[in-house]
Amino acid sequence: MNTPMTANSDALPALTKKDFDAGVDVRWCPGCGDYAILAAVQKTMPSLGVPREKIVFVSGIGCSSRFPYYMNTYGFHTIHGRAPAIATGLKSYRPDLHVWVVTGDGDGLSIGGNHLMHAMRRNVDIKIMLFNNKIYGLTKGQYSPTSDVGTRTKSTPVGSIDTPFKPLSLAIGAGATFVARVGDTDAKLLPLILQAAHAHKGTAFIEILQNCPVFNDGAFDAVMDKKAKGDRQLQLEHGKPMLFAGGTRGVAWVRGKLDVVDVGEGKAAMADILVHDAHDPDPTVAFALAQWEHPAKPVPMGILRAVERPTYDGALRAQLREATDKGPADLQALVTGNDTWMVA
Amino acid sequence: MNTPMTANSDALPALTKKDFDAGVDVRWCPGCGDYAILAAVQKTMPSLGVPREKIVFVSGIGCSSRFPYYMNTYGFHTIHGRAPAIATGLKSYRPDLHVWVVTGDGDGLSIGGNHLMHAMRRNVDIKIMLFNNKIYGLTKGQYSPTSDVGTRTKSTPVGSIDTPFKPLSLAIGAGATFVARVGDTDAKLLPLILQAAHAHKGTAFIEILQNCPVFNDGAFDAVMDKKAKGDRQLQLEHGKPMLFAGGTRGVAWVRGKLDVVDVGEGKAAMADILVHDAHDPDPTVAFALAQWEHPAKPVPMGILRAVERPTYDGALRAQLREATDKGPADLQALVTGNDTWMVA
Amino acid sequence: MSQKPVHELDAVVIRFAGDSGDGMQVTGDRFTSESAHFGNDIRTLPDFPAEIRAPAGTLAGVSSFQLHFAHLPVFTPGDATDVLVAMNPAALKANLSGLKPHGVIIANTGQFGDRNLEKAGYATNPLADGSLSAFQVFPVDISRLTETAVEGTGLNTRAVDRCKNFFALGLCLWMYSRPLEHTLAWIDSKFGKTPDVAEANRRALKAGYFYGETAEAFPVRYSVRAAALPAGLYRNISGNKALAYGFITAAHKLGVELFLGSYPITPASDILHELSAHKRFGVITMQAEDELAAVTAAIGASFGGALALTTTSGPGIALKSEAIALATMTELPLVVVDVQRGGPSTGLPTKTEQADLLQALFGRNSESPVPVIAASTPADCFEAAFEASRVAMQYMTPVMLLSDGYVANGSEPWRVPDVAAIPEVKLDYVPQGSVFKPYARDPHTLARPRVRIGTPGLEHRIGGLEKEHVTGNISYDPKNHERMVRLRHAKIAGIARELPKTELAGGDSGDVLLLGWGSTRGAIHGAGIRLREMGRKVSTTHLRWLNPLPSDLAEVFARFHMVVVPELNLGQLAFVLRGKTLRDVRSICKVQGQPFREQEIIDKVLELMADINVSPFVVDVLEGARALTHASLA
Amino acid sequence: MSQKPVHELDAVVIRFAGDSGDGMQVTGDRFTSESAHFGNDIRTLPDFPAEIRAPAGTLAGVSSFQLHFAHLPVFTPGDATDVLVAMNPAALKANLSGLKPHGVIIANTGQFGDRNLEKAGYATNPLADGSLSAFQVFPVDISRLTETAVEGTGLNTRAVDRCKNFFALGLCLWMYSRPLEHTLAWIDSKFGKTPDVAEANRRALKAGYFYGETAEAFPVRYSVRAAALPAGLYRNISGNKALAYGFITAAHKLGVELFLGSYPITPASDILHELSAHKRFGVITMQAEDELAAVTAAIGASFGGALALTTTSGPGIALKSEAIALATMTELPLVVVDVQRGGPSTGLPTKTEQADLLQALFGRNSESPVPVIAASTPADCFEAAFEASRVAMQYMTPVMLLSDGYVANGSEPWRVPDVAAIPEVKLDYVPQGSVFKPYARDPHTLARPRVRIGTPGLEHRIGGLEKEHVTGNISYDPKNHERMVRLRHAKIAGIARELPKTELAGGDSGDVLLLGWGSTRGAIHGAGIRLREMGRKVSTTHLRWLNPLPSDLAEVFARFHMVVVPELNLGQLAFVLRGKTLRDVRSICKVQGQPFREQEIIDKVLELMADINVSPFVVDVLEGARALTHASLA
Ligand SMILES: Cc1ncc(C[n+]2csc(CCOP(=O)(O)OP(=O)(O)O)c2C)c(N)n1
Ligand SMILES: Cc1ncc(C[n+]2csc(CCOP(=O)(O)OP(=O)(O)O)c2C)c(N)n1
Ligand code: SF4
Ligand code: SF4
Ligand SMILES: [Mg+2]
Ligand SMILES: [Mg+2]
Repeated sequence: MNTPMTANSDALPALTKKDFDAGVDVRWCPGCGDYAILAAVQKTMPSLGVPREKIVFVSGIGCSSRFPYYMNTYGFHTIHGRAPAIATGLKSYRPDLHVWVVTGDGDGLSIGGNHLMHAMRRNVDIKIMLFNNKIYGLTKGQYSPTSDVGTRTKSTPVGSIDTPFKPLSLAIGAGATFVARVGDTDAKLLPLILQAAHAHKGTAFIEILQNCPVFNDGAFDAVMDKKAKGDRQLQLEHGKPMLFAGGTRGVAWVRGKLDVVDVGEGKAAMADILVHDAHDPDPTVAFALAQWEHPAKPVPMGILRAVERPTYDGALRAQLREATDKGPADLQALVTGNDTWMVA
Repeated sequence: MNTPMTANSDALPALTKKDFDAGVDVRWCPGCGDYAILAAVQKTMPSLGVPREKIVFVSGIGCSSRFPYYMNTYGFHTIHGRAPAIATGLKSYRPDLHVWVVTGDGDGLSIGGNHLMHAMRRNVDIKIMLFNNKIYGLTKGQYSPTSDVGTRTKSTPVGSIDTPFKPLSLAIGAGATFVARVGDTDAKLLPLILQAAHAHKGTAFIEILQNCPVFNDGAFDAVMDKKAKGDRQLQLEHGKPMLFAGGTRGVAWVRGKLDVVDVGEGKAAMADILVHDAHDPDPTVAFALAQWEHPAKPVPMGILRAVERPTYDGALRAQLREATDKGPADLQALVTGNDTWMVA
Repeated sequence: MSQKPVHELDAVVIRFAGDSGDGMQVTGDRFTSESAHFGNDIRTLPDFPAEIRAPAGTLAGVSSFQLHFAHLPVFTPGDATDVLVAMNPAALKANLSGLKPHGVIIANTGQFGDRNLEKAGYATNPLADGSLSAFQVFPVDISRLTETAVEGTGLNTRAVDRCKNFFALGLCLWMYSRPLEHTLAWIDSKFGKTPDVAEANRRALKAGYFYGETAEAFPVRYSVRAAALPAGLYRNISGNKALAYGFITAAHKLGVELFLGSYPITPASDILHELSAHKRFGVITMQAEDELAAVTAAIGASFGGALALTTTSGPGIALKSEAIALATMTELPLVVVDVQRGGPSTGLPTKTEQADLLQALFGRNSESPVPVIAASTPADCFEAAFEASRVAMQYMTPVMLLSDGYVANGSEPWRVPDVAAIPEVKLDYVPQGSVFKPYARDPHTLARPRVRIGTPGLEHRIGGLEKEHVTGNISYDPKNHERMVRLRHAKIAGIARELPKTELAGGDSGDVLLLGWGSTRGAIHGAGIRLREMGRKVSTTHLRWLNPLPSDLAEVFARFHMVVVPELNLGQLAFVLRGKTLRDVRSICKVQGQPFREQEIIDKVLELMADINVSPFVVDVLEGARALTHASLA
Repeated sequence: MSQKPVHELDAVVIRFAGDSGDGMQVTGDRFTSESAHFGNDIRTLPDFPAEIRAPAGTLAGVSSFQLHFAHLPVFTPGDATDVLVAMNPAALKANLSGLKPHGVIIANTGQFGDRNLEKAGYATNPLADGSLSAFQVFPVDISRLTETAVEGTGLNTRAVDRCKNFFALGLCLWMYSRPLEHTLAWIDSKFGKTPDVAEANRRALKAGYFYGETAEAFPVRYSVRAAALPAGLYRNISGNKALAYGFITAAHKLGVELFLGSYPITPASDILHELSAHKRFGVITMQAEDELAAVTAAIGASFGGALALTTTSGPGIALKSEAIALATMTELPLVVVDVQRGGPSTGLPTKTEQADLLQALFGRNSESPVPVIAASTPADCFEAAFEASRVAMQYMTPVMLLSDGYVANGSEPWRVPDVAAIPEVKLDYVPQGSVFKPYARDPHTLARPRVRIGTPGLEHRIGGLEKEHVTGNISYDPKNHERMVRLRHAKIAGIARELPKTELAGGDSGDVLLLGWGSTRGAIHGAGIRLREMGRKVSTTHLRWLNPLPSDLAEVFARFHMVVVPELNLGQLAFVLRGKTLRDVRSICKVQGQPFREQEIIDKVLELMADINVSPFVVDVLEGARALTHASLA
C-alpha cells in the first residue's frame, strides 16, 4: 500500500484494520484474551485518523507486553516494568507521536508500579492499557498484585495472603486524569474507550480485564458472562444516570455512602439516581466506584473519570518555547560565560 | 541504666526520653523540623511499653533518614527508597520486633514509591513516618514529588510542572489501613498519633509536615501558624463531629459532595455535620478528606483512617504455624523424596 | 515378554520433541525416572521456548527433552541423538541436525498433514520424499492410535490429544526393555483426582508399549545395562530443587530460619516455587513486588538474623546490585543466586549461558568484594547452596552463587545424603551484657560480630555510610576509609585459606590443563577423558570458587604448557585468570544458549595444541566476529 | 599601594577552612577567580561534608577549599598548603596535618572560645599553648573586625556573621597583591537584589584588605607572577559545568536535541542543575522519580531520536545497569555519566574515588559491551562529553563516561573554544521509501541504521529479546545468537581503529611508564615531570579510552621495564591491563576519598623502581591490609 505522508487526517488514505497488522505469527496461547484486545485495537486504530508512522506502542515484559510486535506501527518491547518511563521520555522528546503503553498487572503494578503512578501524576499524554489477568502469565503462573487473597499458585501453594490492589483506586489516588475499565471481549465498549483515551489530553489509564485460560481461567467469568453481565456490570456513560440490571437498579447516595438501590415504584426514584459525571473535578465519586467489586457490588465499566489538567509534555514544551522565543540561543556566549580574561 | 530483659511491659523499669537518645551529635541544620519530630518520638517511646531492644528504626536516605542514628534502639540506615521493603523483610522474619520506618517525600514517594504502596497493600505491621518537606533536603534542594507546581529549584529553574502527589490520597488508593497527618511542631498531636500507630495492627502511614528552613522554608507556615491553624486545620477525632474554626465551621455532605459549611443559627445544623468515623470500612470519606488542601479547604489533621485487616506478617506466620503444627518436619524425608532406587 | 531380539547398547541419547503443548517435558521426565530406577547413569537437557505456548506447529513452538542413559558414567546429555521422537514436522525439522547418521526417527504421522508441513516450512513431506534416507525412520500414527486406545474414557478431543505423549513414552519404554510399573504408579498418584484422565493415560502408555511389541515395524529392541554407580539410595534431582534442599538443610544446620525474598524470573522461579512449599521447615518465602524489594527484604531479614536468600537471573542481579553493596558495607550475610540465562537484556530467557561471571565479580559501585561460587551439576547444587550459606553466615558477607539454565532444569541421579551426618555449623553470637563493638573483627575470619537483634543492651545502628573500624560509627576519615576498603577485601580474600587444594583429573602435569567452572563440568570432564584416551596429556579441573580463587592456581598452572578455559561466554573467567596469574590462558567460547558438546571441546583443544605461536598480547576473541560479519554485509 | 615589601613566589597553595555555613566555598571561588584573572595557572579542590549543615564548630562540619596558583604550570591543587585560613578551631584541627613546616596560619581568634575549642577536641587553645610553634601564626579576630566594619548596614547578627568570609578574602587578596575590583563587581551582580548585604560584603572585603595593609601583624606581602599560558580568552570552569556545555555543543553539532533523564545524586546533581537552565538550547531535562526511570526515559527519548543522556554516580549506575543492557541490545545511543564517589554503598558520598571502573566495564548481565571513556580534568570534561556523544550517535550504542567528585567540583582555567570551529558531525538516516532492515550494519562502524521514528514506511519493532542479524526479528537460533553476541563486541572493539596513537610525556622508552586514567592526570603528570627532573627515566601517559583500549598499548608497554598505574581504587585498571596485555602492571593505590598528591606517587614509584623481584603471580594488593588489621585486633 501507499504510505501516508502527513499527519493530516484529511489527507489520509483510509486505513483499515489490516494496515495495522504486522503480519507476524501471534504467539499467545489459544484462547488467550489478548487476541480479542489485539483485534479491537487493530480495528480501532484507523478510526483515530493518525497515520501509522506517528504511532508508537511501548511495552514492558509479559505475555501482554508482546503486543507491540503485532502492531504495524513503531514499537518498543522494553524491560520489565519500565514502559511508562520509556514512554514518558519518548513523548516528552517527541510530542508529535502518539504513544500507547501496553502493560500487565505484574509489569505495571508490581515491578513497574512506581513509574505508572508517576506517569499519572505528571499527566504525560500517553495511553496506558493494563491487561489485568490477575496472574503472571509469561513466567508461568505466579500470583500478581491483583490476585485475589487465597489464590493458589506455584509461589503461593497454600494461598496468597496479600490484599490485591484495585488498579483504578490506585490510579485515582495517584491523581490520574483519565481512568477506565473494560473487558477483553467487550467488542463494543473497548473501541469506544480507546477512542476516548486517544481524544483525552493527558495520561489515559485503561484497565482491561483479560482472561488467561492457561493460568487463571475464568477470573472474570462472573462479570463478563454474556447473560449475567447486565446485572453485574455497571456501564457508565457520562451524563447518563447510573443504572444497571435493565434499569431496575441504580446508584445513589444512601446516608452518605454511594450504594446500590432498587429503582421503581415504591423504591428509589430516578431523581435519586446519580448521573455519571466523568468530568467532575472532585475524584471522590470515581474513587468510591473504583472500590466496587463483584459480588458485593456491580463492577463499574467504562470511563470513570476524564478531567483536564495540563500535561507534562505540554508544559515542558511550553517552557522550552518560552525560552527559545527569547531569540536564537548563542552557544558561543554560553560557553564563554561572563567572567573571562585574556592571555596574550 | 539497667536494661529491661523482657517484652512484658509490666515488668519494665520505667524508661524515659533520655533512654531513647543515642547520645551522638545530631547533624541536621539549625531550625530543621526534624528536631521537633525526634524530640516527640523520643518522648513518646517510653509510653509504648516496649523495651528498647525490641524496637528497630529503619530508614532510607535523606536528611530525614538520618533519624535512626539518634534513637537508642536498633537501627538501620539503608539505601534510597528501600526502607519499606527492608522493614517488610525484617518484620516478616521477626514479628516480635516493633519496626518503625522513617522516610522522606523523596525517599518514600519518588524512588521508593513502589515499596511504600506495596507495604500498605500488604498491610505489613510496620509504622511509617514520612517527613514531608516538599523538597530534597540532603541533595541540596531539588523539587520533590510533593512540591507545589511552579516550585523553583536548581533542577526546575523556571518552576516545576508536575502535579504533586497527595500522600494520603495515594495511601488510601493503595489500600492503607491507617492513615494520619500531623505537623512537625504539633507536640500534642504527634505523640497521640504515634501511640495510635503503635496500637494499630498493620501498616500505619503518617505524613508529617516538616519544615526545611534551608531549602523550603515556611512551606507549611500557612497551615501550622499558631494563630491561624484553628481556621486552617481540620483536627479529626474519631466519633467527634468534624468542626473547625472554633466550632463555627464544619464538614457536611452538600449535594453529594463533602464540603465546608458554616455552623450555627440560620446556617447548617450540628446534625448535618459529619461525625468522623476513622473505622469506616468504606474509604470514600477519608479519600475525600485527603484531597483537601489549603487554601481551598481546611487541611485534615489527625487520623483519617484506621481499619482492621489481616496483616501480611501475621498471615505469613499463621501459614507457617499451620504447616509446622502438622508435626516435626522430616528433613531426611524431604531430601529423599518418594522416587528413589537402590544401587547395591 | 517380547519375542523380539534384544540388542545390548552401552549408551543411548534419546530426544523427545513436539509442540509446547505436547507434554514432551513430562515424557522426558518419566523416561528419565525409569532409566534411573533401572540403574543407568543419566544426564538430561530440557529445552523449551520463551513463549508459554507459541503457535501450534511452528518451529518457534518446539519443546524438547534430551536424555543420555548409559551403563558407563556419562557427564553430559549427549552430543548427538540416537533416537529422535518427533511429534510433528516442526519437531523433526528443529532437531534433525542433532541426529546421528543412521539414527532412529519415530515420527507421529498423524501430525504430518499439509498445514503442519507448511508451518514447519516443508515443501514436501520428509517422511515420503526420501530426504531422510540417511536415517532409520519409523512412521507411526501416534495420534490415531492414541485416540483408538482411549476410546470410551469419556474425554473430549482435546484431552484425548493430550494423551499421545504417553503412547510415545510407552513405545520407547518397550524399545529399551523398560518396565511400565513406575510410570503406571506415577500416573495414579499424579492424576488421582481425575480418574478418567488417569485411565486414558494408562491406556495410551500401554498401547504404545504393546504397539512396539506387536507391530511389524520394530524388529528389535535394545537394552542398556545398569551402571556401576557407588552403592546407596538414589533419586533423580534437578538443579533448582537441589538448591532449595541445600538451603533448607543449611538453615537447619546453622540453627536459623531461611528467608527467601524473590521475584519470579526464568529460569530461577522454580527455586521460589520449591521453597514456597516447605513452610513446615520454617521457610519463609516472600514474592516481592520487584527485585529491589526482593533483595532488600532479604537484607532486612538478615538484619533480623535469618539465613537470607534472594534468587534471580541476570537482569535481576543488575537490579539487585545496589543493595548487594549495602550488604557488603553493613557486613550482613546474604546469599544471592543467579541462575544465568542468555543475554544481554531479555536476550534468550529460557536458554543457558555463563555470561554473568564478570557482573557477579564486579557489578557493583566502588570496591564491593563478594565471594562468588558456582554450582557445576544439578546434584552439586545441594552442596553449593550449603557452602554459600555457611560462608555468608560465618564471614558476615553477601555471597553470590552462580547456576545457569542448564544446571537448573537439567537433572541427574543423586545419592541421597544422610542429613544427620552433615555437621552442624556453630555460629557465635555476642552475648548479652558484653561490651559490643559492631565493627570489631574476628581475628581469623575478619568477620564482624554476630548479634541477635532484640538482645537487651546491644542496641546499635548500622548503615551504608562508611564505618569507623571497630566502633562502626560513621566516619569520613580518609585513612579509616582506606583501612576499611582493604579490610573488606581482605575478609573475602582470606576465605582462600579454607579452600581445598585444586584437584586434577588426569596427570599432575602435562600439555594442557582444561579448567572450567559451573555447568560445563560434565562436558569438560568427558572431553578430558576422551582426550586422554586419545593419548593426549590433558588434565582437567573445575572451580567451585571464583572469588577468591584457590591460592595454588598459579602453581598448578605452572605444571602445564597451556591452560584452556571452555566457557559459555566470550572468555570471562579466562580474562580474570590472565589478570590474576599473567598466564596466557586460552579460551574456548560458545555463546549459543546451549551447553557444550564434548566433541566441540575436544576439537578446539586439538586445534589449540597445534598452535604453538602464543602471542603475548591478547588474541582478541572478537577478530573472528569481524570476518564473520563482513562476509555477510554484501 | 602598600608600603610593605613584596616577595616573589613561584607558586602558592592556600586553603580556606571553616564551618559549613562559613562560606568557604565562595571565598575559594573568588580567590580562584582573582588569581585566574591575574593570569596564574590554577587548580582547585573543594572539600565539604556529606551533611547539609553539620553541627556548628565540629570537625564533621568543616568545609574547605584549596587553591594552587602559580606562575609555572601546575597540575594539582597542591600537595601541602602554604597558607591555612582557619575560621574556627575545628577548621584548624582538621587541616593542620596538610600544612607545610613553617606554613602560615591565619586564625579567626573570634571563634577560638572555650566552647568551640571543646567541640574541636582541644583541651587548651592551640593559638596560645605553643603547640603551633612550627608554623607562622597570625591570629586575627575576624569576627569582631567584620562586625565593626559592617556596623550600620542594618543587618542582623546572623547576616553580619556571614560577612566574615569576605574579610578573610580581602586579607588574603592583600597578602598576594591582588586587586579587589573583580570581586567588588561580583558582589554587586550577586547581591544586587539585597543592597544591604552587598554593602556589608563590600565593606568586609575592604576591611580585610586594609587590615593587611595597616596591621603590624603582617610585615610582608607576596606576589605570584602570571603564568605563560597559551594565548587566548580564558575562563575558569568546573568539571560538571564543562560536561553540560560539552553535551549542549555536541547536540548542536549532531543536529539533534539533548534529552537528559536524571535523578539527583551527589556529586552528579550539578549537571542536571546546569542543563536545566539551558532550555533556550532546546535542552530537555527531566528529573525522574528514580534512576530506573531516569535512564529508561532517556532510552525512550533516544528511540525518538534524541541525544539521550543520563547522569548519576555509582549507586545510580548500579540501578541503571539493567536498562543500559537494553540499550546495548536495541543498539540505541545513550550517554551515561558516572561521577564517581567513595563507596561501596552510600560510602563517602561527597568524596572522590575511581572505583567504578570495573562496574562500568562489566556491571551488566551477560555479554553487554559498552564503550567507556574518562574525563581527566575539569576542562577536559567538555571534550569528553563531546566524544561520548559523538560515539554514541555514530555507533548506535550506550557510552559510559566516567568523571569523579574531584573533576566534577574542581576547576581550572579553560581556553574558551571557538564553537564555530568545531566541525559538525553528520549522521545518516534511513531515507523514506528505502528497504529498511533494522539490524543491517554499516560496514565500517558496524552500527545498525539510524531511523527517524515517524518516517512513513519505516515502521518497525525493537526490543530486548535477541535479534536476528539484519532483519531484527526475534530469533532464538543458537548460531544467530553467537553471531550477534560477537557482532556487538566487534562493534565496540572496532572503535579502537579511530583512537589516536598513545602519546607519552617523557622519553619514548625507559624504566617506568606511569599510566593513568581520569582525574589522576594532574598528579601523575606532575609526578612524572619531577621524577624526570630527578633524573629518572620515567614517562607518563593517560587514557581517555578504557574500552576499547588503544591498540598500540602492548607495544608501548614493551618499551618500558615497568608499567605502573596509580589509581584511586584497589588497582582496577591495572587488573584489566594485566588481563589484556599479560604485562606485570603494577599498582599505586589510594582509597581515601582524596586525590593523589604528587609526592605520594613519586615516593611509590621510587619504591617500586627499587623492587626488582617481580613475581609472576599477582602481588595481592590486600596483603598489607591483613597486617594492618591484625595489629589492631588486640
Ligand atoms: C527484571 C525482570 N524481572 C523479572 C522478569 C520475569 N518476568 C517476565 S514477565 C513477568 C510478569 C508478567 O506478568 P504480567 O505483567 O501480569 O503479564 P502477563 O504475562 O500476565 O500478561 C515476570 C515476573 C523479567 N523479565 N525481568
Ligand atoms: C540510588 C540513589 N539515588 C540518589 C541518591 C541521592 N539522594 C539522597 S537523599 C535524596 C532525596 C532526599 O529527599 P527526601 O527523601 O525528601 O529527604 P529529605 O532530605 O528532604 O529529608 C536523594 C535524591 C541516593 N543516595 N541514592
Ligand atoms: S499464559 Fe495466559 S496470558 Fe499468557 S499467552 Fe497464555 S493465556 Fe495468554
Ligand atoms: S536541609 Fe532542610 S531537611 Fe535537611 S537538615 Fe537542613 S533544614 Fe533539615
Ligand atoms: Mg498478568
Ligand atoms: Mg524531603
